[in-house]
Amino acid sequence: MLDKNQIAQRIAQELQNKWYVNLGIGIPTLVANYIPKGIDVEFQSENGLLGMGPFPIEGTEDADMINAGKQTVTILDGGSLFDSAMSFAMIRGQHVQLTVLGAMEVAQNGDIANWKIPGRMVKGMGGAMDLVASAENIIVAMMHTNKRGESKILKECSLPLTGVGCVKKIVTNLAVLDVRDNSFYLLERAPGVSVEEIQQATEGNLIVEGEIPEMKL
Amino acid sequence: MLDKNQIAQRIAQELQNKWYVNLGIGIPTLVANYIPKGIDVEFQSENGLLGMGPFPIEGTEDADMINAGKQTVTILDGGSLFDSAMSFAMIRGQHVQLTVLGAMEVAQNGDIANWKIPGRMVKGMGGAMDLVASAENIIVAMMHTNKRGESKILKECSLPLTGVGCVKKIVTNLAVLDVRDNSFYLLERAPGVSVEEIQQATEGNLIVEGEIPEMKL
Amino acid sequence: MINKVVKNVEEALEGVASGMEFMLGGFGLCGIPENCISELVKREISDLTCISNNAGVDDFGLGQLLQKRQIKKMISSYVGENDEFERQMLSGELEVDLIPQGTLAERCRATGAGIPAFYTPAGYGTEVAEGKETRDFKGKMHVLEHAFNPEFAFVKAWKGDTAGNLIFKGTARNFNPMMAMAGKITVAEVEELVEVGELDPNQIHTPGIFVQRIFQGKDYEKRIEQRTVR
Amino acid sequence: MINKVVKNVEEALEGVASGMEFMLGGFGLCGIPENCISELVKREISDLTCISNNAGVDDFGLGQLLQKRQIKKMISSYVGENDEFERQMLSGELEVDLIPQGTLAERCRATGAGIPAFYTPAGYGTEVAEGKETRDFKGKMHVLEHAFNPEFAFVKAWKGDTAGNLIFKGTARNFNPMMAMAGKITVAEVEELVEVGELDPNQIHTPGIFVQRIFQGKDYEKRIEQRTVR
Repeated sequence: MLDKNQIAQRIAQELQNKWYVNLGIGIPTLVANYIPKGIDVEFQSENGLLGMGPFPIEGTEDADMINAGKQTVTILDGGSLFDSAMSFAMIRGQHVQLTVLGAMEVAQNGDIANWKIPGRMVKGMGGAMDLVASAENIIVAMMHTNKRGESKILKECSLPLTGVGCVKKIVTNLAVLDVRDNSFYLLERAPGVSVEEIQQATEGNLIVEGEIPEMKL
Repeated sequence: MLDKNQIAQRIAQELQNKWYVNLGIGIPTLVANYIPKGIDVEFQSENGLLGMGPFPIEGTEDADMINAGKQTVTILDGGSLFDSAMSFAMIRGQHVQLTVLGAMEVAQNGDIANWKIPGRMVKGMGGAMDLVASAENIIVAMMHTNKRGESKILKECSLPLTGVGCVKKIVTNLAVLDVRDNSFYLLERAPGVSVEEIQQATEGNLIVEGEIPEMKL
Repeated sequence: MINKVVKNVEEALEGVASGMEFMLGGFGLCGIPENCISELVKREISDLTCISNNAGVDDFGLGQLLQKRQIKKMISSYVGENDEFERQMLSGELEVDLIPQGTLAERCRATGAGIPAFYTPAGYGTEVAEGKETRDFKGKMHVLEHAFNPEFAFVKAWKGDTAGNLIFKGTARNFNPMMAMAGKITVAEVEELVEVGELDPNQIHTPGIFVQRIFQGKDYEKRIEQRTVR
Repeated sequence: MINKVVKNVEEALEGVASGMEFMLGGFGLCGIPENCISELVKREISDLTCISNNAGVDDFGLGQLLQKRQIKKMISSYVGENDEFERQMLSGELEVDLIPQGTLAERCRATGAGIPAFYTPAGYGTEVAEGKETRDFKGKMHVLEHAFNPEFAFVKAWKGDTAGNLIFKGTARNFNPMMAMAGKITVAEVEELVEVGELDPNQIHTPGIFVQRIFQGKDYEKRIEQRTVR
């Protein structure tokens, strides 16, 4: 079973050279810590920053330099700053090759729900709806089940949707899944997790073909 | 009868303080030479320049600093440079208060034709269609009649239109006209030109109310 | 050059009234028009519609207007970080229109650019698209979204000149440039107001044509929401 | 940082082929990608569709491609100043699609920004609107206009860095930034290519994400069409 950092580490293996990447808040943010050697990627923050660097050294933080999670950040040499219309032009125009974000639920048709729970305070979708409607590659970082042990990998989403038919890949604490043909294809197991455990934790249609390898981290 | 410079001079009297103004090629360009005292205006050139100044002093002309007529120009202190999408955002969004442009024909309903003569080489409309479709104030600078003495101030345009129902005011070599209520209202006569001469040179519905004063230049 | 300078925030806000629709720049607490917001809080105006990506925190930014119940409706993409907001929203005192962030940014730009409506894929198939026109372009579904119509836009820049030209700093740019384009009256407060000729015309982010009033702001707090360091 | 540098114009144009749709920056002869155009003239490719505000003059800019009959269709707002253009157009050898300049600029931006279509008032009631959807917004009629789909965009900047960030100079900016956003492959030629870190990130006109290939151009003629002086 993976912890949050390991989920991020596994997702980082999906990064391809020369990709621009938008990382959502939470586990996705951690992906930046595990960029594979030899891979050049640039991180986009949708509030208006390309070439996002690490957090600033204490004492150098600047109120005018934050990321989409409102955290103080730095900008790398070769980065650029722009307004929010330009930022979402990049996203909507598919210039950002990969979006990594969290989810409350994913359905086997690729639907994703991650912004609203009826009856609870709704904070808003921020840029998530633009990101999922636009990105060619969307990887969801999430726990396979909720706190009550119920699957979040579903036949159909029960929560209000963020986007339809858009999720291509999921990395959970238990497995790596491809989402296609109205099914979840099991690609890899987390270390020490059996196919049966994954089947049990998956409500949606799970396809298991041949031997399923363990993830390498 | 006014010459081209006098038409420009008369149009300059229409300038209001704090207006941003786009001047078309030809007579309209001359308007910049007659800005009344105490009136601050800024000229916009639709290729991407605000605060356009006079032509450069010989030897200082810069290939990277031209106006929409492709002439070398200068930029005044407080001016700004921007791309063509931003430039037409200003125009379409009605941030430019006045457009002055030439015309081949104007109709009494405010239609204007100034870009195309069937059977002749068509050079294109450039920014004229955006300008006339957007500006709240459009003043047309033109000769009252063509070289054959035929009126260009018409009941209906015969040439392909540039814009519909948009012209508010016309300054010709003979007269100043308001365009409203499907008519041309005669406001002023050029020095030495009689109402009868103007009536004769106007094919469209010309309304003459009371005494028509001579223009003051 | 056309001079846009007003002497202070009081003069800058002349004409604001109850029931109006405002745009306010900023992302989180970054790049918000602090002086204008403080002055709005002092005015006896209410029933405001505020278009702003976020709603501030309880005691800073738009949160101050919420505390005084001056806002009738918020149009935003994300409104967390604010207990009073939550209370008013759940009790029904406050209307909230949540809009995808990119759609919000593009609608602001469209407002200023004379584009009454455009198609975007964001929100298709979600409740955001309910009641809206949708359409297939090259096999992908899109939603028709419209421009706004705000009476005032309040923006904050780093530097500005007397002709209204603005330069923003870092990620404090965010929504400010598009909102500056969109206001019938756009008020810009700047950290540093300079004479014309001091800013490079090639580096202006917002040309002065979009700004009706500009003033030198003061006492900027520039609060940091999430101070993170290495 | 992702490095976008290619060693010369030959490498920059790898993949161009007959029948493709190109965008080319510039207004008149100002800010045109001189090196790319010269190289296109050398290639044995034809049946090109060229989206460019103007069509150059007889012996410079796109006029050179016209001389060699490489262009099948021009999409422009103004095409005067060019006898060969006129000849080919009147003889029917050349297809010409004339588009209002602001609509052309906005369609380029829309292409890059993932906006498949938008409404503009420009051209309503004229032959430009024939066959297009029209619609009333607040009592004013508008025309629905669509994005393009160019394979390559060729742009010219003043300075650029190895990450593809671009800064334009003066009115040579014009259509270049929107076209840079719009190309499936965007090729940028620059007067001065610098290392990352040398350009102020706050002053970038075109962020590097839009540029796939960048190279140091050479032998810029920068011809002036109308030399006017005081």
